[in-house]
Amino acid sequence: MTPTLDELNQAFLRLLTPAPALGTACEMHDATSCEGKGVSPNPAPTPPPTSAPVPPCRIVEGKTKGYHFDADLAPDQIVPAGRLLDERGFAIDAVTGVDWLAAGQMEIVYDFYHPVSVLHVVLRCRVPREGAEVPTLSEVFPGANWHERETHDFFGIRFTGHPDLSPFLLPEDADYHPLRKDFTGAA
Amino acid sequence: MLLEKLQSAVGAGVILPDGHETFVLNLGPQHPATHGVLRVKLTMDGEYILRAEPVPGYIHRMQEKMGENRSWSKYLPNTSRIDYLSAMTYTHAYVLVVERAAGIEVPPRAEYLRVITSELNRISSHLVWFGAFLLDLGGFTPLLYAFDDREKILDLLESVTGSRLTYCYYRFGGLCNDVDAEFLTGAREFVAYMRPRLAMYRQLVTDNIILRKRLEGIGRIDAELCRKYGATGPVIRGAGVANDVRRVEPYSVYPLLDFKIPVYSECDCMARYLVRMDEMEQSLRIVEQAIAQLPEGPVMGKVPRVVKVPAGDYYHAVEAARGRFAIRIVSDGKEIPYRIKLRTPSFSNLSLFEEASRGMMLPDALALMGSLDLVIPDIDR
Amino acid sequence: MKRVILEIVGGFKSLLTGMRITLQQFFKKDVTVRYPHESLKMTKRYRGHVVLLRDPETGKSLCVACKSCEKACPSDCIVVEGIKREGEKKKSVTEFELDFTRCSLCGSCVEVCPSDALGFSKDYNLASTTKAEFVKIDLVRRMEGEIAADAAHAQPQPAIPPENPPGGTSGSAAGGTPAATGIQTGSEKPAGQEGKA
Amino acid sequence: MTLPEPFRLLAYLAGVMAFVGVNAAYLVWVERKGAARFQRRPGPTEVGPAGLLQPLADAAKLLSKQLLVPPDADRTLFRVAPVLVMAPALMCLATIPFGKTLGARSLDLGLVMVFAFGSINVMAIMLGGWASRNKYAIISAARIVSQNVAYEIPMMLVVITLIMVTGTTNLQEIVEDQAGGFWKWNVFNLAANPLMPVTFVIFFICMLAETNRAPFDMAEAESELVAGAFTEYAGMGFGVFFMAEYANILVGCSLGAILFLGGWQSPFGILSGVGWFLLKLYALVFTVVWVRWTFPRTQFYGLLNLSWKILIPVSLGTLVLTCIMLKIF
Repeated sequence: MTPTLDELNQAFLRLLTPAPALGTACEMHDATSCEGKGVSPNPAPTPPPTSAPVPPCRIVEGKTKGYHFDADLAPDQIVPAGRLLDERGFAIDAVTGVDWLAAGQMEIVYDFYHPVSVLHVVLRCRVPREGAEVPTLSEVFPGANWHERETHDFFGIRFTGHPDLSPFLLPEDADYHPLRKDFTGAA
Repeated sequence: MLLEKLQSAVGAGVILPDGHETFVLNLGPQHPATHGVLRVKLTMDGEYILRAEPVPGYIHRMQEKMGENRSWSKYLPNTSRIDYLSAMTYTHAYVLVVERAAGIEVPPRAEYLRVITSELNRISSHLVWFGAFLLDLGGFTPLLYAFDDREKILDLLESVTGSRLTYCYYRFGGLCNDVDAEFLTGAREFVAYMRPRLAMYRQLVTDNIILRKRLEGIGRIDAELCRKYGATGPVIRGAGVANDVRRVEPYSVYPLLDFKIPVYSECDCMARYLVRMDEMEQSLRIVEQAIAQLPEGPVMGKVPRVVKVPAGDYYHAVEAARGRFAIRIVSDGKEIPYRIKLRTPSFSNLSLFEEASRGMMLPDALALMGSLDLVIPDIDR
Repeated sequence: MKRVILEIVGGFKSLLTGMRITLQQFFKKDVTVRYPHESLKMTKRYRGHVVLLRDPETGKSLCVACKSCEKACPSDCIVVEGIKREGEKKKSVTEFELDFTRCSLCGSCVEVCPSDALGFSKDYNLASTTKAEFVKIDLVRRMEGEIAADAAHAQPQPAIPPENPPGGTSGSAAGGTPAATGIQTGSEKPAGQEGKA
Repeated sequence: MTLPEPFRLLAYLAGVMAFVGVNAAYLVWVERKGAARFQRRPGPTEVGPAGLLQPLADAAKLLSKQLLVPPDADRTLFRVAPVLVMAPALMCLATIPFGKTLGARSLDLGLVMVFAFGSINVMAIMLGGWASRNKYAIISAARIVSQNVAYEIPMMLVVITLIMVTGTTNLQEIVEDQAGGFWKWNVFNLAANPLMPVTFVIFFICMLAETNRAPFDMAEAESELVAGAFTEYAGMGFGVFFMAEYANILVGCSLGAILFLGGWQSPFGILSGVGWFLLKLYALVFTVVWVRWTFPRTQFYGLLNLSWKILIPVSLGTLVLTCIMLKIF
């Protein structure tokens, strides 16, 4: 069974809309969408939404972006969203951290591909930069274990519930997070 | 007294409920089976593996951070140094994602040549795997035969790129230089030369009863496990899933070429072995067709002097020799990437090793590890 | 039972086939090159380290010290300085240092060069006992040495093409100590050649 | 001129030791050259013409290395093991008849003695692995014991078959029994047992396994156990193990030539002598090298399966068949 984009969109809307965290999700998305706006030079409070809020999940143009579906999640929606994709036969591709230093946020991007169809789904979650913490996806996708460990290494994002967040690619006594934008070199 | 001595010799272990004592065996970081500096911590009960914990990172070079302090085009040479055995495909992913983001057009001749060189590179990578895998299994001679064949590919690629391993041949918008007729003849000759060699390998190695006994039914990795861990490439194709980025998410001129995706559904080491052997044949077919269809024209499109990528994030995956290699770039519109994420196949493929190797015997686990075709810098980046 | 016997016989046959194949290879010619005694000719596009090319007419460097290569280098391993001499239209290079310990031989500098003043050396057996020899390879001095050597050889021998500098096989030719002229006249061969020459 | 018995024995001992020493050294050269040819490369070329002095250079290198003993190893056993592995091979060769009159000792129980000493070799390797206090070495030692236990049985069954055919355990007599053309050789002695070639193949496989040669080199499966039981040995300690491996191959191949290929008998029944014996011996040695550089290694339990499920039943079958044949004819 290969899922269709529309069906996926519906499922995600159902998942995201009734959630009390919707507000947060939208807010976060508006804060600094990494599409178009980039980092605003002025990281201060989010400007109030002027136009209609961007939906938390949307179908994007795959030709230029390379992925087909994009969803902004609140941290507590990550695991249900992962389950939803798991049920539809998606596979975990990668977990990427992005340090939005100017906005004071950490973005965690989850990539999912479908083994036999072209669909590529991106889930994102933005959390405050300091003490960044999101629940682990390794219960749903055991493959996320290593990706999250790596992200923890490089960004210092904590994945709650993760079985082992000890340094992975970094030396075992590493206490720095080299992919943070304010990292200048290990001692 | 003797028993005590033996126990102290193998190291303090854990007593299992059935009275067996376990011990820890380090495979690596310097070990003949790891082809590089990978360490695997094995908790063993006799020759049985209770838990295998890979410890990567020994040659971590922070390739992703390097991307954040040099311009888009200066990062090009880096991409061929992630997986040094299939440098072409990795560079291909990078130029494709930047071209996609910056809207750069590539002339068809360049795309064809990219495919030809990528596929030659794939064959050479598989040949290294073939030799190294046989080495893991204790067969020495095929390695030398495979390297002999690989030399021919490297000679060809050197004649166009000037380099034997880390090519850096692709540029945003095309290639750094065109090929000559000599290369095309050479590639055609190579295809003709390689086919009987593959038949020879089949007779010498594939049909060999010892090899079959060692690989058949060993190291089961099924489609579900691949999906949960994101394992791709020959690993998932050996589990009966026709997942090949060249077909599933077509890029470059692959849709115009006729080739099969070899799929075996046995899920064992032999299936993965056969997938790669068949893939070499398919790559030969691709090279043959691409040379026949190769259009005339320039190899470099119109590219701005300084490449800038519009703000946003972009993603592109290619089928590298070891599986799905993807680059996710995040741009803030400046000349320098904001973030480059490399999704490497060896990383994901190795991540399932712990689960797949549980309860296996040591030699079988090494066969399993060999069949994953790991390149350590590809894991560590 | 029958299946087992068939498997044993088939397996044994596969072993014999394998042995037949290796025996065939046994009588074939070697495919290797006995390196210190023989060596391969590098292909036209071989990317060795960078060398300064000379104008075939004047014999002077083509480099105008525009520093494009310095900017293009991903590893920041090139330092170029130049001055504008009296009576010349363009700047000429006075200093071109290559930090070969950091160079990744990507060829970006050659590609970007507007005056085609850079080429690739065909040296591939660069070797030295000290790292210092490769930290600063002074290409200008190396080229001056070439000019001097050309002058010395001008009468008895035809001019040596610029991409094949004399003594170019030697690693220490690439720089010697930073003060060295960078010229080897053949008295010093790579370590491997000494034993058997 | 005849020497008094003790001197004669001493002379033979010296001869055998020299033979084993030279052979073990030069078999390494043969192996390296052979491997190189199979892999289409020149092999050792630098030391001496065609690399012929390479074994001497290797020996010089190994001798100049420090003999390291791991801190926690059992020092005595660790040092003794290489000697124990080398000595039995020498003893075995004492009973091997090289020619009609050339042999150290013609013992009535020669065959038994060869096997008695041959088994010590395994113990010694196990000892070395055990004493080095290294996990790889201990795994290797455990493997080597079970492997040898498994392969001595079919080997013995095959040899008993041979003893029944020839009616003696004296190696010299076994050779003499095969006089008169190659069809009289035991390997073609179909009248005694129509499965004789199969028996020979079983013998050869068991011999490979007993001497820990590829494809049965589980003990030093380098991709798994680094260097197995020899991991901790440095310098000449390793060198002696290495030489012992080749000495054992020599013994195994001599035995094969004597039991099945008519020893020093000429295939045409005219001339006979040491030359023929050495020819047969080295042909078998070459096959051993050839096999090593052709096949991948078997896995450990595959090896045991092969022994217990195939070789033992088949060799038992040939034994029974021989009994019946001998009883009827």
